[in-house]
Amino acid sequence: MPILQIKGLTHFFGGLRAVFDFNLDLELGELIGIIGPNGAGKTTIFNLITGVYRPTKGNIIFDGVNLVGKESNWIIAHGVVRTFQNIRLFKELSVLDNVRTACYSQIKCSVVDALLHSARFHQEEERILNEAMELLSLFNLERLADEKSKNLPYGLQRRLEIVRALANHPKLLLLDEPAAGMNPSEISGLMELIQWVKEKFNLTIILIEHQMRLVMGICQRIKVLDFGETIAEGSPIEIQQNPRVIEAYLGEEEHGD
Amino acid sequence: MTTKGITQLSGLRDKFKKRQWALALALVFLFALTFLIPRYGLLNEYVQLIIIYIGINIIMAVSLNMVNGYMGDFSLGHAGFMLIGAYVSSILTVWVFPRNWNPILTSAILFPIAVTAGGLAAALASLIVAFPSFKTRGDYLALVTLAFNMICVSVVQNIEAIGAGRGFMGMKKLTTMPWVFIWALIAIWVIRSFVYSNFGRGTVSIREDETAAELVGVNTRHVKVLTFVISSFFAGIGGALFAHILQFITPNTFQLQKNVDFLVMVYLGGMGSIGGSILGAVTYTVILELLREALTILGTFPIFASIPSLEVWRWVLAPLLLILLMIYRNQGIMGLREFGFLVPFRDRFGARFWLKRRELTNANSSN
Amino acid sequence: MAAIAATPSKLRGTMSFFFQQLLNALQVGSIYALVSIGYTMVYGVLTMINFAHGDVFMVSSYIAFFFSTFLLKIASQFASFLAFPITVFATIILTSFLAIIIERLAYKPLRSAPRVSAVITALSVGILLETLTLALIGPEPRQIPPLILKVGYNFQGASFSFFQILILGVSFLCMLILDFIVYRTKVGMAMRAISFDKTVVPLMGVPIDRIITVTFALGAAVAAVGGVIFGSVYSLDPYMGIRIGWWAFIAAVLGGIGNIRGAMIGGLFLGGIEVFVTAYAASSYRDFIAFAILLLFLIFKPTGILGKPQIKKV
Amino acid sequence: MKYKYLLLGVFLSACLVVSACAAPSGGTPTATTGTASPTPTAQAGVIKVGLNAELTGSIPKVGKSCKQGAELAVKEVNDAGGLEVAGQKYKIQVYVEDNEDKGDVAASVTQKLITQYGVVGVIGPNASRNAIPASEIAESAQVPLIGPWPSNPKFTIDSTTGQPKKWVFRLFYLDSDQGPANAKFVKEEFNASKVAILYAIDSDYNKGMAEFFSKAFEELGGKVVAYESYSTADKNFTSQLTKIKTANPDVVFLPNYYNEVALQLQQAHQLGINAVFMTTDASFSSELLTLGGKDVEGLYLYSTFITDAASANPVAKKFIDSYRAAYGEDPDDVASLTYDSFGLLFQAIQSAGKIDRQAVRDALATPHTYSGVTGETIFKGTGDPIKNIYWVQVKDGQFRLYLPKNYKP
Repeated sequence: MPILQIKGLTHFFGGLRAVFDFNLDLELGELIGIIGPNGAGKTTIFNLITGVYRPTKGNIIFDGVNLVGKESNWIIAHGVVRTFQNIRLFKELSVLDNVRTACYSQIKCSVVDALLHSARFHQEEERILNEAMELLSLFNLERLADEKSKNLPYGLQRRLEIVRALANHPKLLLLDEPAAGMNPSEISGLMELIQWVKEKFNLTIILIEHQMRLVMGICQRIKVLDFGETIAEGSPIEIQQNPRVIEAYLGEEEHGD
Repeated sequence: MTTKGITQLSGLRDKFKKRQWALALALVFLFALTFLIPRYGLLNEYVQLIIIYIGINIIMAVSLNMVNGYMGDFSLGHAGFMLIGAYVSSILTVWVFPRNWNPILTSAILFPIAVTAGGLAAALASLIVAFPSFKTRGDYLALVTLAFNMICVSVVQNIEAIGAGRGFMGMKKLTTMPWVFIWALIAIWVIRSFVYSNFGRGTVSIREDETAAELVGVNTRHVKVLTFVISSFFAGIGGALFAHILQFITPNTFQLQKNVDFLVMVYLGGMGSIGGSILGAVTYTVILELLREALTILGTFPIFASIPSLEVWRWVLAPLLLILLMIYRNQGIMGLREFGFLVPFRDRFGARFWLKRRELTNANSSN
Repeated sequence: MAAIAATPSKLRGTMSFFFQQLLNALQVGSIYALVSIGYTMVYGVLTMINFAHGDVFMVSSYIAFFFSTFLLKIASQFASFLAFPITVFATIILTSFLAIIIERLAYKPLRSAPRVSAVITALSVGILLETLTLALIGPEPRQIPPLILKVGYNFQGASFSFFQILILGVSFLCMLILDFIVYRTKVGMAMRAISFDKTVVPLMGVPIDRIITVTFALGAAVAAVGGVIFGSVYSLDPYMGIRIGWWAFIAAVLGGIGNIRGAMIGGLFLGGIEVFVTAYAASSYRDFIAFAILLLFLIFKPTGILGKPQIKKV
Repeated sequence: MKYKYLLLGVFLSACLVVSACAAPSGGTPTATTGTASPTPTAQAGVIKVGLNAELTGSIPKVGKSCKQGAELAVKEVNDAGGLEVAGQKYKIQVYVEDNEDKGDVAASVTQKLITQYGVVGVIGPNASRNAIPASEIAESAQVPLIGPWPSNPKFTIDSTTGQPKKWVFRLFYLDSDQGPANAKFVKEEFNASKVAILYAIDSDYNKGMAEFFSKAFEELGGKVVAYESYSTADKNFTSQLTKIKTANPDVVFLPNYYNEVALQLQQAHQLGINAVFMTTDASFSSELLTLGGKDVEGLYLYSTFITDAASANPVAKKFIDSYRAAYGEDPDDVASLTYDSFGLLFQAIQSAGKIDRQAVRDALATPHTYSGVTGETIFKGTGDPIKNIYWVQVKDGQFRLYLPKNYKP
């Protein structure tokens, strides 16, 4: 049984059609890519899955639960996490606090505990601290723990965003153009990183990307969107040969990149 | 290497412990002062009054900072919560509680109850502002809070039973220096504990990027409600203390002007910094009082004596200060920094500590 | 309560009573409308609440006061019927200058700063104007000397003066002119364009700084007209700007902040509330009702009567 | 984390200690004031007196007159070499504080005068809304406070016990006395049967006057046909006045301060209300004439002091002349009442024979009569004196003494 099932997902902004009849069956441990020209509705799909928008029509079944109408934080806490197209770290917070903040749902202690500094509070905080530090050290960020995240170099910020996402013990990871603004060498690094993360935390990943090299390199399956509609689906090779895709997308991509 | 590490580790802890003890002692000493001063009249009553005002202002500024500084919302309704606290507590002490108890019991038992009740009432009222804050942010929320403030004022103005616009009185002078000290301490302690908990981190993440906060699993609604409730609880406390030092309150006392005073304190001290708010409250109150003195002295000189309302120039300062602050240093005195002694050990040295410990364990395993 | 009981309801039911109150409402409402336009325009262009606007209005009233008293001193040199137009004109010019200066000194440095700073600054500028007026001119209430003799008329038991009619005429004329500027001229286009999209329009070669200056100037000018009217019908004091300012602001929000026609409607609407709440209930409920309406609008329809909704971007 | 529990311990112990120290500093403030505040010693032969006036705020003219009256009173004494108490001459030093016409400021300013400067007595505030909170402070600090102008009964009544305050005195008649007198005047002079009242609901004075007047008037068989209210700092009364117009009264009673009364009359005439307009001594101020212009013509009011009546009295004559000389305007009732308040205080100090708050208070509390520029003021042992009242009408831009038909001196 698939971990994520999206049926007939449709969303309108007023009159504008952002996503139309989007379907997806995602098996556990899959890594699938969604590509398509700007404004094709890729990010909108992520926003619909994570509850930022309420879809006009359709269902999103994750682990047997329908996510439609759920609060974003509930969805995140239940294992669907995402990164952002344009980095959205908490700039003024330290690297460590960025991760600890993401542990919000992990901490099992009430306000009263917090205000009275009960034993429970201390043990929870201690736990979260260690967890966060371990996570950071997996990504070699532990020595920067006390740095303000805005002072990190771009590549590390991207990495930190992934760490922050992982803090919620996710099952499904949504990566929104992780390679945006990276140079070729960084991209190859990223490819390895994604693969490694996938294995390490046995994740299922949906990847939105413009960088054909990345998508073709690591995705097992690719869906192509254009004006909110799915125009093609299949393995990287199939996609590369699909005439509609070439005309709708790859054509521009050649001089685009 | 290992031993070195251990000593370093324990050194870190001990240094911190020592600091905390010093702080505790300082507080005890200060507290002793707060009732030696009135007892033996070490300072004249007016100065005592100012000190009490400072204490109340600290409570107000620190609590306002929770919303305006840490959560990054813009509340213009703090005086409204103050009003609620003031009236509720006053009504209790004047009408509900026995008036001819012996003063010791009144001050030790009834007064704290009344003050707490005032705080709770304000906290309850804060929900009116908290729920809209789910949807609206920025300027619009500022307006919601402002409208709330104005409504509080005009509601009181329409309740004949409590003197309407003419004010309410009959409170005994129950606010004493020790009480203000204690309440200020509680306020600082509680707010600090909140800010350095996961809820506090949630609050700050809302300031930094609300959508992102929601999308890394922070229950922003929960956090917002908590922040507003706690913040306005202490605003209510401040109001209650205020009412029982002045022994007379009118709704007009809690108009926008009062909010602006608190805003100056918060932004002067620096947003998102408890230490800053304390600093701001003290500085601002003292400056205004010194100015009062200065102008009275100036007034004695013939040149200035001719000026009709020299006193008024005092009120020119507050807004001017704010404008200059906003233009030249909108971070305030402290910026987002914090006094070390206000930051819990874990949040201050946690990472370093963890690294050291790992170093040690590695070292151990290696030999 | 006594207030309601005292006047027999049958009297308050009569036509003339209602008509008179309507006249009062129009008079107050037009002033609110004139002031609220300033709020709404600035918000439209800068998405900033210019809290100081109410006090700019106050200052304009003082300008009118000093100017008109001066004119009447030298009235012999010219036909006195010119006094009113001249005063209005001069007040408009000077007030616009004031607004521009404020914008340059206090707001412009904060264009890029966080929104909160701008709001606080605006608040402070307002209070600064009040306290300065208080310190320099003093708190005694003043009144603009009658520039036009107040001929009284009587219509169905409702009495009104030529001056009142003039007031209504002038204020509606202002609104029409402004409406024309904003919806028909190049500058107006630019304004609405900016308020529609802050990021693209400047790139399209629209001189944003000049547009902002014009916006402040226009807003102040209209408020100045309100100032003259208010100062000659009622009286001026350093704090008069606060209440008028708030009510005008509520008007702006009701009309959908950023929307000029909305502001006008909102203004008249609030004038109605002020007068009729007092007429059929008690004056002390006025503020409560006004702010309750504001709160409800902010919570349930923050875009106001004529506003348009926006989409949240991630 | 031990320090935390220590802090908590501090709180708990704190609460206990507080209850211990609360008794002196909280329960009965007197103990501390006794010790803390500098008891008024006459060092360097100086007597310190505090003046608490509405220098800024909504009735600045009152504050101005008050200050001028005070200056004059003190100047005269000091020019005469000072006040002679028990055979020794003392210079008078006044500390003027602005209460911004705000109740809470009035209170804290009183506190300041008492404890910062250690004055022997406080004069003012004038408006009841400020005087009442100030009086609470004076009462609990046990310092004599004389209000020149406040007329609200609450001023001299202890709000907690309902008993007369021990340390608070006024130089003015009570609203509760003014009301009936005024109602009687209206009834008999204009044989009015229908009156309309418009008053500021959020000011003790205005509301008190409105209530006392309407009560008295209805007892006299009259009818209150409109009872309208507004809030201080309102400028537009057309809506209320329209209601009054439809009620068509014989007399419109406006128990408000001068700055509002001027506007109310303008707008009333604007609406074509033709009735007798009556106000109180709260508008007895030259500002009323300048602000109101033609519209206040014919307005009736009353006062405890009016120059052309007082001129008969030599003391007042001298005062009026020197006041005119000093400030180039006629003294209004606030000025003259403040002047008398100082006189009253000086007399009390002299009869006390020493600069001591208690003694001065006792001197004030012993039944006596003080005759100053506002005529005779008879104290019956409480803070509320008996005073004479003059009717006044505005005639060609001047306040003129008005003699009622059945006038008996």
